Amino acid sequence: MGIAAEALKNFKGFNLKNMPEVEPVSPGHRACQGCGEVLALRQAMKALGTNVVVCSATGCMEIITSPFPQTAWRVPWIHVAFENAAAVVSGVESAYKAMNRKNIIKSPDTVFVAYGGDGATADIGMQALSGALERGHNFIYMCFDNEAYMNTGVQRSSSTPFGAQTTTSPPGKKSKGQSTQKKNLPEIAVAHGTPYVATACPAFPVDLMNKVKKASLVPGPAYIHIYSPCPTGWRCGIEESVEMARLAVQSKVFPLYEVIDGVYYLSRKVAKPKPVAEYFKPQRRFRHLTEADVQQIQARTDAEYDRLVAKCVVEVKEKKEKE
Amino acid sequence: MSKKIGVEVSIAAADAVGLCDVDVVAAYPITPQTHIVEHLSELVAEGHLDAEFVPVESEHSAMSACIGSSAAGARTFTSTCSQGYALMSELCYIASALRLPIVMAVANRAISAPINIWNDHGDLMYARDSGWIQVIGENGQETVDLTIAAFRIAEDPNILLPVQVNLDGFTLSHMIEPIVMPDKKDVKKFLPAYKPQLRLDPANPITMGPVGMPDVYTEARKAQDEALKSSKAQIVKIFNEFGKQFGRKYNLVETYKTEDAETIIITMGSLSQTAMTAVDMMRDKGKKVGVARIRVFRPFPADELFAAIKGAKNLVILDRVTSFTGGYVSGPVCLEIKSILYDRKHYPKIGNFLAGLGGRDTTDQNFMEMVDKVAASKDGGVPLAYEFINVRE
Amino acid sequence: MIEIRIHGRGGQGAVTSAELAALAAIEEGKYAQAFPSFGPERRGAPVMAFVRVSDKPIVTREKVYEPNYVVVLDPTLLKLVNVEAGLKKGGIVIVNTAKSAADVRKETGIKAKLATVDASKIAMDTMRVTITNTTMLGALIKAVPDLLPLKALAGPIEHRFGGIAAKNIASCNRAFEETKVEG
Amino acid sequence: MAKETGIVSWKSLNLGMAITKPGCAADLKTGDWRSMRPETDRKKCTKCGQCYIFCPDMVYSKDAEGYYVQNYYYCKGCGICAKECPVDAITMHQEVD
Repeated sequence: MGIAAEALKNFKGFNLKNMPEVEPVSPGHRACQGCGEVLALRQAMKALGTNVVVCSATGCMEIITSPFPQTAWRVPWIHVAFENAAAVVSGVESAYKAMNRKNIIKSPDTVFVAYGGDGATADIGMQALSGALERGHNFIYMCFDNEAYMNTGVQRSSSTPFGAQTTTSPPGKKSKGQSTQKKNLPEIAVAHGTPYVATACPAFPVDLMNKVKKASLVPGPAYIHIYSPCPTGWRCGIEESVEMARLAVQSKVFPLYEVIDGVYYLSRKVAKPKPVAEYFKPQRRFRHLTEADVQQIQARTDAEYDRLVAKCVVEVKEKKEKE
Repeated sequence: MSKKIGVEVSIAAADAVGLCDVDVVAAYPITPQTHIVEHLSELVAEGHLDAEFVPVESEHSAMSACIGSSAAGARTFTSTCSQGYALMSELCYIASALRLPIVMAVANRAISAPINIWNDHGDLMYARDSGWIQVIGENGQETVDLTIAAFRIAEDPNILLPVQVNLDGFTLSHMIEPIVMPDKKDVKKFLPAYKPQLRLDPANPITMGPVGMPDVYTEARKAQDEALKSSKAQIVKIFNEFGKQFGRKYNLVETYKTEDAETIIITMGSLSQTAMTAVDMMRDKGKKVGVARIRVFRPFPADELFAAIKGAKNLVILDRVTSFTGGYVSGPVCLEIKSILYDRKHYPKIGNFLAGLGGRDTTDQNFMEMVDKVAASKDGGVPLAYEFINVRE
Repeated sequence: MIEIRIHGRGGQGAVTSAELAALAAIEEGKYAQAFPSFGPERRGAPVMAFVRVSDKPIVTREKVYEPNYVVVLDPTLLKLVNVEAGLKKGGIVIVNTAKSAADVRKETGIKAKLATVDASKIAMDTMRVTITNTTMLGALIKAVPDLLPLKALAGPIEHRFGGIAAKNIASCNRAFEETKVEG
Repeated sequence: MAKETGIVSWKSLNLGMAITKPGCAADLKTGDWRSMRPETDRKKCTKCGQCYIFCPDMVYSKDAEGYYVQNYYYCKGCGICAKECPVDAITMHQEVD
């Protein structure tokens, strides 16, 4: 049994009836109305509780929680710069390790968390994240992926999906919007030999909270990629964040899965997938796409999903049974 | 008194960090700093130093990890130079603003391009506005002593700023010379355990590095400026205490034969030693020459430096760096000194020389020529505000 | 103050020679500096290292331009490098060579006084290697008796080489015996 | 109304401008941002807690009877709760002064 599986063998998860009441992020934060990202952050922090140290990248979740003299943080929190949350958490974790060993402090169970948006993770912070994962620090990295640089006004990132309109991937006579495919961050985390990798989204809060909790129990690094709808940037209704996250899962655009010690598990099988077009429809960032464009995206989405499912052990078992 | 041992200055500097019982070292290799971090990783690997050595993937992450570590309350060290400093510089400004007492050795090296691994003060000057305290050693002993003093200065409850210990790359970092290594017991007496005022602690949660909007940014910068300003007096006290404990006394500005000097050479770092040799040679010929050496560049010791140089008719000011100003403005050290003199309405003749760039040697002969040039001139001897030394036309 | 320049090739241990000489001097209570030529030279390229030894504290950071003595670890360098450059009047060039001083002078045109020893052979005999850095220190002491007593090298060599120190010391001692210094 | 600005003397700033009052953003009345107000019909409500767990602004808390009640001090009026309520117990109403 791998180290992650070993650490999780007696795991008892949360359910809707036993939600932790603790809110490590306080109300009064300045997120946009209907922000799907702060909702995901809230759910994740509820799962982690208060014996944590949080390192924040620059981004929406930093700006909306910390304008002086207010802080929404009820747990120790540090923001240093845009691209280095994973390096900062490396230092925090190392400091705790040394100080615990040298009896300077007694805090053996503290959980170390770094988070950033997709820009801070997939683009400018990729190197720091890769370094921290490779060195094997005991920490959780959470990427809140809203598929563009929302904090600076919706510019494209390498996590922006193909076809999406942003202020730096505008559709025009010679452009369909974002011209590249979304970078697959969880796969990159897996490639580092990260003991625990998962995807989650706030439309499935119990699943999200259980994954974050599991990440905290696994020794070594853990990476969680959290789909975080942004009504402002995606140009959908402010009441639709949760619905968008749900549709992303139901349309196979954002499958939920875990990778424990390198072994893939599908968290939620999409038995009756909704068409990608249904997910796209409420979002004006996709409105310029033609039916043919959407069909092309649909084909790729299906292929990617099948590729993932083929890697998942549960699916393999089912296939064998059928045979 | 401990015995003098022959040791490479980098190794001695790393041993000094070990004597200070650091908790975390996060560093990335770069010539000529490598021997410092190699030896620290060795000390950790052999169990001589109980610390976490974080082999980060870049200098940017080195300083980031140092910030995390220091914010968590650990005694923290790193080392770099040149391009490494340039890469981490973004975080250096943040480390000082967050008031984190990180100590960093900089094995001074020229800044690219052309890429050049040799010594000058390009990185030291790159860092001068970063809000760090900058101390400069002239030899191995001073490098060791200043490293130990740096932790005490950084962690002083009245200071709480990061400290950069500068040692000239190769000319000091790779030199084997006799050094007295302080006794561990004495270091412990001089440098008590670090007691952070604020740290990242779940038992007492704080928010570090919040957003500062226009209504508070000015106040934050003012507070930081005051911290650096008021650190000067405290550094003097700590240097005095160091002298009492270890028998070697340091000052913000060190002087050599300046009392009756008509010409004073102003230098920083290992070049000062050659300058003193040149002064001895010129004194033998009856020339009244002295040297004032800047030991602490930030906070800038304006009063102390003025006191040291005010009697001189001529000043030979060395800048071991090119600071591109477009011609008329002097090198950075000279610029500081000119502003001191302007404020005090005192106008000696000044020659500003850019010397020792990218490992170019500056010899005793060079010093003699500079002294003669300024003495013989009517307007400071240099047609423009500064002049390159040893440049081939 | 005595200043020494050591010529070798990258990987032959010229820097170690300089270090050991300086460490031995410091052990003897003298002041010393040792430093490499600070270049990016790699294995095989001609390199230099420098030593300063003095009874008084050394207060200079110049490079060594006018050495009192020059040590040449590898005889093939004699044709490539002007080993005599800057050598002070009365200085000695101490060469690893199987040839006589007269032959070396004839082939290279060196004007200074020479000290010769077949250090490569000695190193091969005693250590089965052709690295002559510790061996040539014996020749240096023979040519410059004021520098250090021969036995002062033993401590630093032991500290540096551990298990293979004895062979290095033997090689060094044998070179001391066999070095011929021109009268 | 809580103090929203950082207008203080430089002398009163903590070291490194750290904030030492955990969660003091809770003083901020983000309810001012709201133009639509969610209201719960208790006759329809099944106390399932979806509104609680899907609220980005921590507006909902459980009362003595097990119902989830809104804290309008924070509610920005996004309407996620109304959209997600599985029994349509929550409806959005125009704010009036």
